[in-house]
Amino acid sequence: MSKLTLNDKSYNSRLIVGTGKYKDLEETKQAILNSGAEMVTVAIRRMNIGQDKSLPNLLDYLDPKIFTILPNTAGCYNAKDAVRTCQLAAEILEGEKLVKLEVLGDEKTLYPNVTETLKAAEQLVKDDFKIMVYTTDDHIVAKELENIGCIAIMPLASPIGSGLGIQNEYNLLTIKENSTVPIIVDAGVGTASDASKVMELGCDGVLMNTAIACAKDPLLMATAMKKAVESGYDAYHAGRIPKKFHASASSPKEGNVCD
Amino acid sequence: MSKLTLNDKSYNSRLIVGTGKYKDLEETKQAILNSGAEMVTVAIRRMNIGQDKSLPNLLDYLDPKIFTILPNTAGCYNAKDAVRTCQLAAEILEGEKLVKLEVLGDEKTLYPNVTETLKAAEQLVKDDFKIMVYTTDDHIVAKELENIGCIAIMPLASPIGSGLGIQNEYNLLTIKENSTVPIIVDAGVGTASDASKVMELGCDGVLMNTAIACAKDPLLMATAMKKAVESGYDAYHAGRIPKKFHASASSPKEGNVCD
Amino acid sequence: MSKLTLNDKSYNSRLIVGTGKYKDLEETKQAILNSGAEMVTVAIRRMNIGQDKSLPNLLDYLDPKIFTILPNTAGCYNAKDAVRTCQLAAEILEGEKLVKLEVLGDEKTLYPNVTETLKAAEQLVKDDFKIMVYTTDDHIVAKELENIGCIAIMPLASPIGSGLGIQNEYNLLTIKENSTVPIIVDAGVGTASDASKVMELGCDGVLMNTAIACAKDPLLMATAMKKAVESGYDAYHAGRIPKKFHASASSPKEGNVCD
Amino acid sequence: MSKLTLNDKSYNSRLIVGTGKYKDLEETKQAILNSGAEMVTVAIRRMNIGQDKSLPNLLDYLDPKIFTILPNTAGCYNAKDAVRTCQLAAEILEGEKLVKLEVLGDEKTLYPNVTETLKAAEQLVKDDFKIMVYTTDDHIVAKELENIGCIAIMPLASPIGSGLGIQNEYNLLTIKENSTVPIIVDAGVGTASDASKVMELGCDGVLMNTAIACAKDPLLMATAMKKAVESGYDAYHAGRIPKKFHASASSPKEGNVCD
Amino acid sequence: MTISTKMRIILNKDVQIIPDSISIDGLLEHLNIEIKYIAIEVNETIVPKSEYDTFNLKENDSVEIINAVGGG
Amino acid sequence: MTISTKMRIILNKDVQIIPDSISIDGLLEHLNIEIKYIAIEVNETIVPKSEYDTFNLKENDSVEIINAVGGG
Amino acid sequence: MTISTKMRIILNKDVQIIPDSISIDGLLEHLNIEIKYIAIEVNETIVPKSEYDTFNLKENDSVEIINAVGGG
Amino acid sequence: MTISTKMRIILNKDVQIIPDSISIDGLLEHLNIEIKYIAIEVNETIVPKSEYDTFNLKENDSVEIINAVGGG
Repeated sequence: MSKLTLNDKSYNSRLIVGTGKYKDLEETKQAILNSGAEMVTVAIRRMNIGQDKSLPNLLDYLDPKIFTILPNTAGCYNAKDAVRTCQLAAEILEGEKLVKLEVLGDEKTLYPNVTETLKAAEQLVKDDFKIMVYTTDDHIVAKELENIGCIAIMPLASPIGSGLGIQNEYNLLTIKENSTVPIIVDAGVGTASDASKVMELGCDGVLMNTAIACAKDPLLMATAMKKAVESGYDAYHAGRIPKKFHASASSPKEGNVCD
Repeated sequence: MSKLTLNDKSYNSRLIVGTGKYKDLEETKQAILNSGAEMVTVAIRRMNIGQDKSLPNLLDYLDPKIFTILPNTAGCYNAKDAVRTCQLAAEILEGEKLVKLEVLGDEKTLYPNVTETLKAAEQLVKDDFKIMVYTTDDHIVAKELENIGCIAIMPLASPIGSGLGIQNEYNLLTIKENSTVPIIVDAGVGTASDASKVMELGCDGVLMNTAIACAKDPLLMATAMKKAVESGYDAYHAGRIPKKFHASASSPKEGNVCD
Repeated sequence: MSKLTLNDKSYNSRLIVGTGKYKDLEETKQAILNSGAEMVTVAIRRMNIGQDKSLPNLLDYLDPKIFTILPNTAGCYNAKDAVRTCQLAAEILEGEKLVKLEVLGDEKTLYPNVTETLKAAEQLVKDDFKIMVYTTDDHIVAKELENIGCIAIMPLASPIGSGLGIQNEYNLLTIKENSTVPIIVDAGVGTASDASKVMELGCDGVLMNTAIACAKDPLLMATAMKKAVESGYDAYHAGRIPKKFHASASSPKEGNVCD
Repeated sequence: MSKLTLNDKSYNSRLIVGTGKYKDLEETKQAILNSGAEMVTVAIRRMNIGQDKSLPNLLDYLDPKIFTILPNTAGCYNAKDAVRTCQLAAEILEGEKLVKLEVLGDEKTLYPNVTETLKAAEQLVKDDFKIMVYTTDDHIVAKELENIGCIAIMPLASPIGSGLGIQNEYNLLTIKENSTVPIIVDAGVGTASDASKVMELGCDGVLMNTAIACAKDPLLMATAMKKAVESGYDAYHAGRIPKKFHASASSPKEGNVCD
Repeated sequence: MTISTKMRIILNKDVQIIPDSISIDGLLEHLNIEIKYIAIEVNETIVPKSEYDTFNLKENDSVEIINAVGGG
Repeated sequence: MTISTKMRIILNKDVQIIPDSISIDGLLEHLNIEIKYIAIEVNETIVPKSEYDTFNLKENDSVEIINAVGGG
Repeated sequence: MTISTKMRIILNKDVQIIPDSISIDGLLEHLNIEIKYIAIEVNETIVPKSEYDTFNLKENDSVEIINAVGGG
Repeated sequence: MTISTKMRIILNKDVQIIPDSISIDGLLEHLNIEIKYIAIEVNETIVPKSEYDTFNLKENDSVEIINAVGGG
């Protein structure tokens, strides 16, 4: 598998994973190690002041010197909140300006609000942020985001946490066909074959959280997803056989003892 | 991945590959090594007498002491021919009686002829053959074949060499649900995600030939298929998340700085 | 819509409906009238002797002089029972020998048992029955049944009463491609578009019962199904547009005021 | 089928058809009559001055007193052009302000440009236009368009003229679930069952042009589409049976002569 | 029919006591069942309608009266 | 119309030589186009039908005559 | 720290009584929070880490201490 | 092998002229085929490897030499 370059850094893994919804930080770390991910997303939240200080912090488990930390703007429903969240993230991460921008449309579907997302992206580019942007599978909007200066486009496969897999292959293919920045499918993957299919479309990577964290056995699913992304990438580059309406024998006709 | 036991031997790999349609024997061997397969299918044919004796033979490349050789009855359209072919296979392989039985219905679709397949299976069981049987996705026929004494049922995903992937998930699930012998999906796989999906249905293994041998890069596709089968197996055992019509956030609502 | 000829009689309707599972005989009749069906299936059962004689009988509602009565062998799990049921049906219907043969494999899936179905068909043809036969979507078995002398092949779309629609388009297309007798898809239709799709594959008719009788509003669903079968038939014969990966404008480019 | 109300007028037909791509105006009119459509779309273009004056004009064939004429903005790639086209349409149609707004993103996919579409809609609402708006299957954008004052939302099933049918059922269902104005699926329908499926999702209508005009037999396809839309509407309101993994017999178990 | 002794038959799987040596015609009349769209088996063999008047039932005969019902 | 000098306008993107200072009504008559289901723009501005008789065209005016055609 | 009067601030949306005119450094020490991977806003404005020692809090300031948590 | 008369057999569907009354061993040696992973049928009956040295071919025997080849 060739390396994936994002923000001038190259990665062996094309799987980016979230850090939410795990039983505890130990399981979080183990799952991430199994997944082979080198970039992990985090959310930006008020510190729980009451919290027992002996409790370790997420970034003690996932050393930013080892993992690329990708702070997201989850929970933001307008451009202003998303921009503020990115500024807080940069302050938290000592000036690192790589962010995952997501501006959502409603709480029920967590579907992107593309107009607010475009607004936020324009502002953040001015502030020198490196934006990986969660968006719909609309390739016209995807191109606008690329033109604004986003460094990666992250269209959804289906709603966040739904596990519905790819809803619209056509749109993902069209986004890939028209873009010059990496396309990383974010949200909706439910199981291994969903991840392979994303890569078989020629996409550059996959981001997931729920599919691993909420599986019955998160550590095993993390292993499955690592292999799934690699197998899909390899299959795409190996050049699959065409689909044919009729059969084609694998054994030779010549020398058939039954003739 | 747990081991798969067939004919009292256990295997680390759940991928069985064919040896047809490759450029040459060198490519055949390399692809098989990349696939991790420990069992390979071969066809039984008249020797090409004219052939230059310096040309090596398939079994010089794939040592039966290392690989389990699974001779098939490809090209047989009735029970009699299939039984004769199995007897020749046993003679060629010094008494080994493990065979892949396939009795086909027509040359255009290579779809199984289940009535002749049942006849052949009954005869071969009497002759002490260990039968892995290629059949349709009809679970009633699959159960008859199991009751006759076949040691593995090999339903098709779609026509041999078509690359159409799984045509009828419902039927494959029903076969698996009702059987007590290994279910190994044979024929129709086109790309990596097809193989993962087969395993995600809970099947015990996959057999393929064209998908690897006829890919633009057979060696890379072989690697892809190895990972695909493993990822599908792991995902099935990890317990995937349920599909939900609505979204579910991966980041916590508590402490949202935007509230 | 051209006429469909079965057993030397031609029909304007290509929808055959069952008479089971309705609230009462009045609803049964109304639904059948709305469906436009001219052939209806009935089951053969012991008379309920206790029954109040004032209660009308099914065939008082569906006059065999108006509707073609198609007795089925539902509930039979072997050839012998199916043959006996057909003989009883002929006696009940004063010598009429048109029957719907179905020999099932198990109670849970009601999937056909093709070996017993073939046996029964051979016997019934000897006894001069005109057989419309329920079978799997295995085109090799379908052809054997045709060769035996069945007058119509009735492959399932999916399990009886499941409402899963067409599970395997490829197999239905192959059956149609290889047969010279009418192909009438029986079982599995859930809603109107399922019925249209069956006809769009080029099949000659559809048989359904549960989809209508168990809909919230059976009379309205009957109307829907009548139109669905006609629309699918017309669409097939009108020659649909090919599927294209890219768009194609409906409005002319010439004279565009925006240029 | 209940009536569909648009711009204070109610319609018996829920099928809206385009007038492009037909062999001639006679075929256009015949197809529209067969389709039962009461509203037809037209494009706004420079008059072909050279044209022989004896040639009749589209609106001589489709009398605006009989058909509701829905002028579209096909060919516009920005808000300004779309607004101008609507003003020309109103002038042509003696002040009628019902329009189909479409602002496209590129010539290859004809996919909507939602940001320009929103801009145009805001302007046109100020100018008292009644807007039926072609858009993507993004329900957040759909709701914005509804809030701006569009009287009908017209999401695509798949690209204009592609015949790919519904690409994303989930999104169409979500749009319908969240909207209070009619949802009329526009573009992508290829054959009858595609149209029934749109209606089975609970949508209020369908708009198509290529599927009819470019069928081998446009007049027959028009008839098919009329029935398809009606059957889908009826099936949705009749309440389809649930999909079940297992079978359910249509004939009674009681009195089985085979027991 | 004049006073007569009774006999026992199995009718559609249930025991029934009916007039002795009655014909099928008689049985149907006794049960008030119209001869229309039915089939009758006696001891697993179909009796054609033409023989209903002449075919007399015996003690312990197993009789099945079969008809068409709603089914799919 | 009496003999008159001519002028040059751009009509639907093509050059046309037409009678001098002609009204839109006159132009349509000249072109033998019926005033029905059309719109006219002069220099990118729509001229309402009510003004066709009074609106006189000038040298180099860009005139567009627009109508409805088949479209989807 | 010597005896001092107290003041009231809003800390992460809750009222807190803390030593008067304390610096952000002081506050963090007071709360026993390590200056690592955090951000602080006072009255909706981010205070850079470089100013924690010099930036003194006032009565009724709204202070937010923010960090990174698990999220997808 | 000493000078000898020849005979005609059908070998894998083709006519072959080979030394008279040769054994299967002899034939394989003659054809330079190694006795490894092959099966031999003479007149549609499999000859076990143990009999290759003793089994002599006759004029017009139909001999098939079969092996394993690539297949799926």
